[in-house]
Amino acid sequence: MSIVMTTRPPEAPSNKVASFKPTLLQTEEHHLCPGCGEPVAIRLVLEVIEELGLAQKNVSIIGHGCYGSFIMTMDVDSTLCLHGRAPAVATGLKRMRPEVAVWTLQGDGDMTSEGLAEILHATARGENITCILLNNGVFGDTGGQMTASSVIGQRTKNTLEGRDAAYHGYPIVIGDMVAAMPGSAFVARGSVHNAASIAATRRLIRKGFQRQMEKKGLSLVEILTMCPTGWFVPASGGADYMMESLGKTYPLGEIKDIAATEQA
Amino acid sequence: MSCTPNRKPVALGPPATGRGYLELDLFISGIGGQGIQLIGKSLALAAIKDSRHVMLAGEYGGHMRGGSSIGTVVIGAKPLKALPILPHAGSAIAMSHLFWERVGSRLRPGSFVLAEETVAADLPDMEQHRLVKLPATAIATELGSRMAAGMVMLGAFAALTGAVEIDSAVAAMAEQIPSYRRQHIEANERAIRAGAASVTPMAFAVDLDAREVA
Amino acid sequence: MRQVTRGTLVIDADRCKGCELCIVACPPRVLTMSRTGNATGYLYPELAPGCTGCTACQQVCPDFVFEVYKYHEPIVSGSDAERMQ
Amino acid sequence: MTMRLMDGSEAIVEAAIQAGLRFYAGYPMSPATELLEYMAEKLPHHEGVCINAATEIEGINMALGAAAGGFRAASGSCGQGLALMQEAIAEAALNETPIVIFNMARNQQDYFQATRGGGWGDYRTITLAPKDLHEAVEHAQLAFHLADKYRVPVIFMGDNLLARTQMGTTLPQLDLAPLPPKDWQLDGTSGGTGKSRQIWTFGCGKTNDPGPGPSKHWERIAAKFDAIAEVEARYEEGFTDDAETLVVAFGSGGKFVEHVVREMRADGHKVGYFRPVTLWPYPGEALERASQGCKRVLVFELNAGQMIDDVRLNVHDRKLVKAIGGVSFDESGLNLGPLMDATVIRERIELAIHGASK
Repeated sequence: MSIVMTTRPPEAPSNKVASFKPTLLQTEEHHLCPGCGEPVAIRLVLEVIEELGLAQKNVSIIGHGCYGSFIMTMDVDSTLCLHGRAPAVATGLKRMRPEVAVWTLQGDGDMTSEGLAEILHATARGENITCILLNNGVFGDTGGQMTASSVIGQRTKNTLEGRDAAYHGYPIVIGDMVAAMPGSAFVARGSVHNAASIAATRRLIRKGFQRQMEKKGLSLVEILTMCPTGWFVPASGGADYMMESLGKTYPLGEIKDIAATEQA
Repeated sequence: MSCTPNRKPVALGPPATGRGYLELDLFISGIGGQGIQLIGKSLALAAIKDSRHVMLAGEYGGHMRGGSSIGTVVIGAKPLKALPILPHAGSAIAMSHLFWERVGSRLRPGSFVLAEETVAADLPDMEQHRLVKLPATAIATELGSRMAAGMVMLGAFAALTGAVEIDSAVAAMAEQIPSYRRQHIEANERAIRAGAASVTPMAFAVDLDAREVA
Repeated sequence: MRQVTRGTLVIDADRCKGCELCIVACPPRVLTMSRTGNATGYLYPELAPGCTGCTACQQVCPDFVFEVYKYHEPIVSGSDAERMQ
Repeated sequence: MTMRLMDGSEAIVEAAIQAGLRFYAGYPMSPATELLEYMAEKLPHHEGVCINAATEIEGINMALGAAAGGFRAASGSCGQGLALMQEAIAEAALNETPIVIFNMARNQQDYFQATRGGGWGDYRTITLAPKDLHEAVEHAQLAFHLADKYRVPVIFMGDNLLARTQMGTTLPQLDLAPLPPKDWQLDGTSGGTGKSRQIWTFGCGKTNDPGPGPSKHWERIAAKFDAIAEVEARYEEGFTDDAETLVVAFGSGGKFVEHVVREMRADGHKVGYFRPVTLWPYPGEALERASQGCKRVLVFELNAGQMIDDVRLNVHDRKLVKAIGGVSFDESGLNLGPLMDATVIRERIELAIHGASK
């Protein structure tokens, strides 16, 4: 089969329809593993921020996880806060700067293990912040240990035979918990395992930021992200593994949208 | 700080030494609750109105549960040197003889003690102090508000010592009464004025604005 | 065989980490993995004629190695000879 | 301003708001509760926010967020609550977020906590320990000034006596030098400019503008604390020129000791007092000088012996140092106990001078 030359732009008349990276990322380079879903999710958030005209009107509050290294490459005002505390830090900043889009970036270990109190209380207070949860059901940064969101049967470095409900407890389905609270405006779960899901997730993130700017309350956009390294599967198998494991416990779609409720 | 000196003499017991200027230091002793605290706070607020320097401290622990309640008030013309826990004082108001040990043991000899008449007999060692007895509860009862006995004592203390103006004491009391208890203001005012009217100012007045004699 | 190519890519192959997510994401199935490694030893995607410029590869790529172009006029068959290697 | 009668908690809150405090998040705990209540009451009248946090951990992290946004922010509690905040206090030191932490302590057992800290890393916390309400009013202003000046956390350490004793005050304002604008604050306006801002403990900066990285970043912060130690130590002393007995105490204890020493001086005793106003930086050189020629250095503190370590480190002869304080609570366990009493302190000083035989 013939191979097309792809080392430079085409000479025939054409439009560039997609760039390597979103403009709010300073570089394409990062050190995350092959097949990781997090860079894709971060790309979506940055693209949405730009689309909504929030590039010079946003602050990111970043938790602890592999995604944290993006504090060096995301060209937005940022702070990397203590593990689990992002919704609290975001609360303080948002209350003092209500005009700014304040968003948190946390993994499932950060949000549902260490920081469960912070996300739930931020929701209870109805803080106008947008919380992005990158859920891969594992502590990726430390090499693949169980989080509160690891699913039943999931093998991790400290659930070698798979997470056993009787021994390790049940996974925390944070989206449902947050959605059940009156302080949340928008709760949805997306995924980056294929192009269609990515496009859908972009719309969810967009709504998440819109509800914040409409001052409707807290929005939580959970994004299932592949972590083949932490799951001990080949990079190319991450997407399928994710939907067969996490995908069953964490179904995709909108869980709550206060705008829809208000129209009804 | 603007602090117009009030030249009015203030009567008190023997002054504490080492403070530079004279300070009126007072314990208010009784059984837990707001009566004692209200006397202390009214005195302190009134003194502020009279442009004095003031400290008001309580001894905490039992006062919310009906136990001992001791209030401390210090009034002076200059920034105060007194400690928030007074090792000793020169005057006292006694609403009860219960829990008196904490106060009595800390009175300097020759202190001025204003005591509710019915408890005065139960206060030990009064021969070394200047005791003034006042039937505050009887006066308050006659006015139709027995609970205002503390206010009678407040009025009497103010009049006896000249520590604060009577009008300042009334205003200070009124501003502390919560809105849902406005009806008590009038009764309290009558009690303060009745207390003031029931005594004659003491002869052994000391000028708070005078520098302490070494 | 007549082949319509509506778009094309620039692939920053040396930054590719070889995860292969783009291979399955590509609707016209015109991406295949290379046989030899890039600068860091990873296999990387190569493009065959028939790209539609849909951006699916670019969207799924965690390493931002794709840039996507759409031709003003589709290229038919092998007429894009100058871009062949 | 005319004189107003306030308890220490209210005076501190008023002074802090005057000093520009706009955000407070706390959790009730006696005797810091009133501070939270006054904050909740007063901050909304000054375009400020007070949040009843779910935990001390949440509260201090909220304050970190508000401070990162460029606002004067604080949290507070008493020692146990501050124990929960240690990670965030260290974080504030290492990522250079200026915040103030009010510790309305139950006693004086938080000295190590404040001066040594329980967080990780090479950091220090400037700790102000006012002796009474009037000094607390000054310290409430100074705390925010120092926090902003150096981009550090500052601990304001009072106690329940300070919190609850009411005094007349005009809330005098300190004349503090103006500070440069906060060009580091996260106001959200720098995205996409290539000059976006960052607050990060690891100090690595952005790709297009790399920072020094963790090792050099923390080295620089350690050097900053050394520089603070050089210039920000504060103390008060009296009668130290010819004192044979020097009594060292802090906070309310320092006020009591000063009172007792003045009394004893009036009675002819060669006694002096030394009060560190900043617990960190510890005014060690001043103490060394003040203790020259003394026959004994007595340390009065309401704990089992904490500041005494710093006294021993700094006096010219550590063998002269003797503790005369101790653990002292009332029966509720919440308040200063019987040792915080001028009569007791005098007895203990006299016992140390004359020996048990007297």
